[in-house]
Amino acid sequence: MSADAGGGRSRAAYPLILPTWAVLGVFFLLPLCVLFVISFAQRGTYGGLKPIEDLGAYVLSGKFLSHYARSLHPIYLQIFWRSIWMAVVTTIVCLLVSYPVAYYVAVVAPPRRRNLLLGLVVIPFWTSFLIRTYAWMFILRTEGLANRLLMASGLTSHPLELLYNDFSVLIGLVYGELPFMILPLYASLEKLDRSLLEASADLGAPARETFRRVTIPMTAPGIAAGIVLVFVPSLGQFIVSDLLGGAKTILAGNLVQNQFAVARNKPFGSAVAFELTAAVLLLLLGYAAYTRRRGEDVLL
Amino acid sequence: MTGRAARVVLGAAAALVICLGAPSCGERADSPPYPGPGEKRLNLYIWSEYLPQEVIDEFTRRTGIAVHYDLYDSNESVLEKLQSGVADYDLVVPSDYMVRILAYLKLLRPIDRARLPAFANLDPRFLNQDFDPGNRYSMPYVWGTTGYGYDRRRARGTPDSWAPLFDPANRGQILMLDDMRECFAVALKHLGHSLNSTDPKVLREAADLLKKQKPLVKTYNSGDYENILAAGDVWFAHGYNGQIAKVAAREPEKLGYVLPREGATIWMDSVCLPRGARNVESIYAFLNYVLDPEVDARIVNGISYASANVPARKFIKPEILNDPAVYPPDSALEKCEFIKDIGDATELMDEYWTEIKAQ
Amino acid sequence: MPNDVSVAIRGVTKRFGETAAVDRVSLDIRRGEFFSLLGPSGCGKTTLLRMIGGFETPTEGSIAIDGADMTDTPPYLRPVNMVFQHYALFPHLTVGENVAFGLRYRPMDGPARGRRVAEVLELLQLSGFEARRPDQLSGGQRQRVALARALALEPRVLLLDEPLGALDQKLRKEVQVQLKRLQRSLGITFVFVTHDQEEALTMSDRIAVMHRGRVEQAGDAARVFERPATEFVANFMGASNFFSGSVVEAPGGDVVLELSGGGRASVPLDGGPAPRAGEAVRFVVRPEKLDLRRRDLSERGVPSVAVTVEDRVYQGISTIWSVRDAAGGRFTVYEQNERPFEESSRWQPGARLFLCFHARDAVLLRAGGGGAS
Amino acid sequence: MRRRGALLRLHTAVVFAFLYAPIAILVLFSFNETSQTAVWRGFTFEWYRKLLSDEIILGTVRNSLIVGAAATVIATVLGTLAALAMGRYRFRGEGLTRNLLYLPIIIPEIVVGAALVTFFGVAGLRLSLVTVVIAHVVFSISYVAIVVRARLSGFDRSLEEAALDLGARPVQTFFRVTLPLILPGVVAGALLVFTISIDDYVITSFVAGVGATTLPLQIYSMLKVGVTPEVNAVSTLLLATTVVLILFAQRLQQPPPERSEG
Repeated sequence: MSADAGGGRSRAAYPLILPTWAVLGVFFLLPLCVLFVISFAQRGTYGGLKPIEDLGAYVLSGKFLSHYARSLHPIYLQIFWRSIWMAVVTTIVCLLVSYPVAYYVAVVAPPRRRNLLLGLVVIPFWTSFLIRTYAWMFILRTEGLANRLLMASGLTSHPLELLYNDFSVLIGLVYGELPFMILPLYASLEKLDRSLLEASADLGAPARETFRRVTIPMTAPGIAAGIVLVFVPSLGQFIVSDLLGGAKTILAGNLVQNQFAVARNKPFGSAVAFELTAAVLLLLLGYAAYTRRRGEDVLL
Repeated sequence: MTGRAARVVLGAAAALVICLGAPSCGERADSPPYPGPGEKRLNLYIWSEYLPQEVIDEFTRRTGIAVHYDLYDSNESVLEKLQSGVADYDLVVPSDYMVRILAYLKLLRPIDRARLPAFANLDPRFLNQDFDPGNRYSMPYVWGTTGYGYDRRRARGTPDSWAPLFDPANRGQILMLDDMRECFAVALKHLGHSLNSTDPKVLREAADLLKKQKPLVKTYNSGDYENILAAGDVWFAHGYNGQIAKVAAREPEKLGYVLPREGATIWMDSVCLPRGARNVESIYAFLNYVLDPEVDARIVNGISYASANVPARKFIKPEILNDPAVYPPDSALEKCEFIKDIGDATELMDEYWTEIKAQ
Repeated sequence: MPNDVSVAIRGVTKRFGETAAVDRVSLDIRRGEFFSLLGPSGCGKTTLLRMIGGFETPTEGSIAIDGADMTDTPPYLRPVNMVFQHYALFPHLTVGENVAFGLRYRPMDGPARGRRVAEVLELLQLSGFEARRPDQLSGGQRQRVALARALALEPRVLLLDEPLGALDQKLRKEVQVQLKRLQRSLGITFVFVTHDQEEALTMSDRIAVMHRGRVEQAGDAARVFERPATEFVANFMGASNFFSGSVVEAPGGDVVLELSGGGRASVPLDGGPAPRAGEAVRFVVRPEKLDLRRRDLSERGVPSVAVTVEDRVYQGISTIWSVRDAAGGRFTVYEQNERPFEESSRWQPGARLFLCFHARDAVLLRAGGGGAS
Repeated sequence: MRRRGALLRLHTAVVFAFLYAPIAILVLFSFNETSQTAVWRGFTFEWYRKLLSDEIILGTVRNSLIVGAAATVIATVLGTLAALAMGRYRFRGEGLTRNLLYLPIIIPEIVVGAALVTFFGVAGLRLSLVTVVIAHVVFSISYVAIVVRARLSGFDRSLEEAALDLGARPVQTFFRVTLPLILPGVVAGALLVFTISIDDYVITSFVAGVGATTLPLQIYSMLKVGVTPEVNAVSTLLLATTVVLILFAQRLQQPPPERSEG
């Protein structure tokens, strides 16, 4: 039993936590609050904000909610839907691709190789994200490497359109998020008690059954953590769809970015940003409920 | 981790921090970003590839003023930085419509013409524009047009209008600028309207045309489109004349630039002083320096964009001066318009643009 | 008295929120003795030990060590050291570094420190293990390193928090003997926390039995075993044969009782206040002090209770009998198997016998605790 | 069973090929003779030579390293303290703190960037390297706190009590026992922060002021105007440096050879 386990609150925690509270309070929460307030204001003609003369009348007119109302317009709902769909597909592809890799590294590969293999998963991410994305453009473009290889090998006679479509965006998203799926899966597969697998085989379950009824349920926390870690950033992405998608589609992230950087409509951008945040929070609440029930959290 | 190893890692981390920290301290000592009184320094915020390094070096050599510059790739970045009120730039180079916005938002400081004797070098045709009557806040730096570059081997004949960008035969071979106003300008001009129309009906019409065009477009790109064109990935690339002129100059038999006869955007990037500009002496020294015909010519030769500097023309390389893509004939400019801020219609246009993109 | 008191605990209470983990405990632990705090888990023994070590501050009361008040003194300023339950060896340090850890905070030069480490390692037969790391040691070795680390500082009092709990049975017996020998040779006061009564009896000079934060009984090990003062202590010490009866008279040092199971018994009073006639009391007799006879021995002055055999467990050295009296009271009898097996197996379940004991082996129980001697 | 193992291995190899294809291209073309990035024209060190004399890129690399180092140190210290508070004590606002630490990770970067630049404007804080460091610290503390907190969850408190018992004062205990034991977590957190900081584009683009252009901002503007292999060269160098650093750190963390398994 630890010294404080039974004890009440300890004052000793405050000197440790206060600096973090201060930094996050001043430079994170406060700015977010400012932005939140802005999401209820109106855009000035030249960007910036329109001054509000009569706050009471403004609130009563309901205009302060106009950006949230606007975001419910079918165009924007379509964008949100698309973003969610892309994030879902990215997450599923990442999961399907990562699970065998994590399984191989955690269970099949010789133990002394594991750290090396894990290192290899992470190393590509020590290069600039932008450069990596650009490298994909380089590979996928019409006269790029992939097409040259395909044509040289005689698989196709004319170049394929590999870039500037959903396929290339998906490649970019999956590429960027893959380690965030592999690592938590590895963490939970590595903890998996092999005797369970043997027990299942011993009880006569065929390998596929063992995998479905023992391995998957036992690694569910890792799967859940990976899903959260991949889904959340995919939802807010905008550079990938700009560069690899040829800016031909708009995802929620692009919408926010456009409002801030191009359309200069900070209030609308803020409103969409907070909606996006709310969606992510909802997902996390679900995740929190899941881990509470499961009593195991790979994330924290 | 072993105790010894732990100490070594800590030590290494500390050493790393010290090594990395040292230059920062060193830098602060000899070249602070915010100079004290008497220090000669100039902070520039300028488009990327807009000022050849040798021109900067020459300025520092002549005046002893250290130039520090950061680059941007959109007018909105300038607005964002100046609006924050906390960026320390002495000079920015926004485009026409942005000059008007910055001036309206009182983010600029008037130019003292008395300290700019060389202002007279500028072609009066480019002065006193709508976006800054009397050039109170801006001094023309370079100007150009937004047309399109094309692959001569792929185009039928010699194109002279916007039509190829809407021709289904060119499906998947068209690149458009990833810029709402420029794309609408193409559609509006092609439909015979002013590119500054605010009529919702006209805007709707243009939006529908752009929507119809979208399946033909391979990508929207405002960055390195000239390279994509040069690499043969597209046949037609909507873009600014200078950037296309640069690659066309390398392979003139392969690439060309079109300033469509329906008219197009003419734009001008001007030098402005942010309200908070502090190194006033340096600013005027620099402005007079770039107004020098020889210096101006070096800039034009370096970036392939036209300047408004008349006496500079005799120092400009003939192949640039005579390139209609860079210095178009006056007749071609007749139907060209500056982009103006369309005020509240921006929101409508933005909504249409989102609609096009989300399609 | 104060001169030979090593740890003086005065009215110490420790509350965590509403519950009192330690409740008004007063104890004197004598210099150089092996003192055990014995009790089931959650009885407060570890909390009391941690208060002596300085890891917890009493809510009320005071703790003095060698006459100096230490109630609010932090652990690093106390002349006591502790052997933790799971040893708490620093995994990132070698055995030598672990043992030298505390010496760094003593005014001592490097060579002297080295000598001291070597000396202590020698004492605990750990020479040659200096460069090993804790995870390269066996359980017994780790336990000795923990001991060496604490002893290196020559504490006035050594606190041991169930230090044998992680060892296997056989090793445990060995270490018990070694520990006791070590304590004797060093003459340091040992305060030992355990939930194992046998372990406590093997090693301790004196024992305090704790229950629900209170000391039920404290005294010489043998006395606590032989003459438990409360029902809880009796139970915990494995003496679960409770007899009840009503007082007939209390002449001199004895009490004459009418047993509820039938028969009379004269039970020693043990110096407590004499109960009044007619009062209901309980007493206990340890199982090995009970005897089963075919005949009623009351006439010879041996208390005898009529019982029926319920069960019998043959254990080799001994046989355990379960019997029941007329009132339904259950008793356990340990019988040494001195007689040939065939003979001892003559009683089958259902046999009607008499439960006999010597009056001097009966221990009168008092309500509540606090039987400090 | 054998065949399944081989299949898994093949799959893993394919995924690694996918992960390394862009990296290989990037490194390869940093040695390409032409700046027309599409074709291979021959081997050259030209771009490295050019890079080493390109003061702009080197300046942005230096900015990135300064920001990365400062943010790493500050965020690591604060995050570790926060993790200690959460792992050790119960205090008022504990649950809120946990949620607060999740927020910077889940809120889209662009929102954080926009909020910060708006706030700096309101507060009158001049944009500079300092504001970039502040922004990076804000989104990094959480990563450190989470990683260190995880490390602390398996931490045996009696080790600290043992140190106190042996005469070490609380501060000495922290440096001689607690810190060495949570160090792998702290180092992991610090590496994570450094990686994120040195690669951040979105937030940095909002809060960078005069002379505060970091490498990703520079790379982005270079990408916009067409890449020169110089960008590849600088990436290759950074990659090589970090790989060497990691291998070095790994070697330090290797257990002694005679250590038994388990």
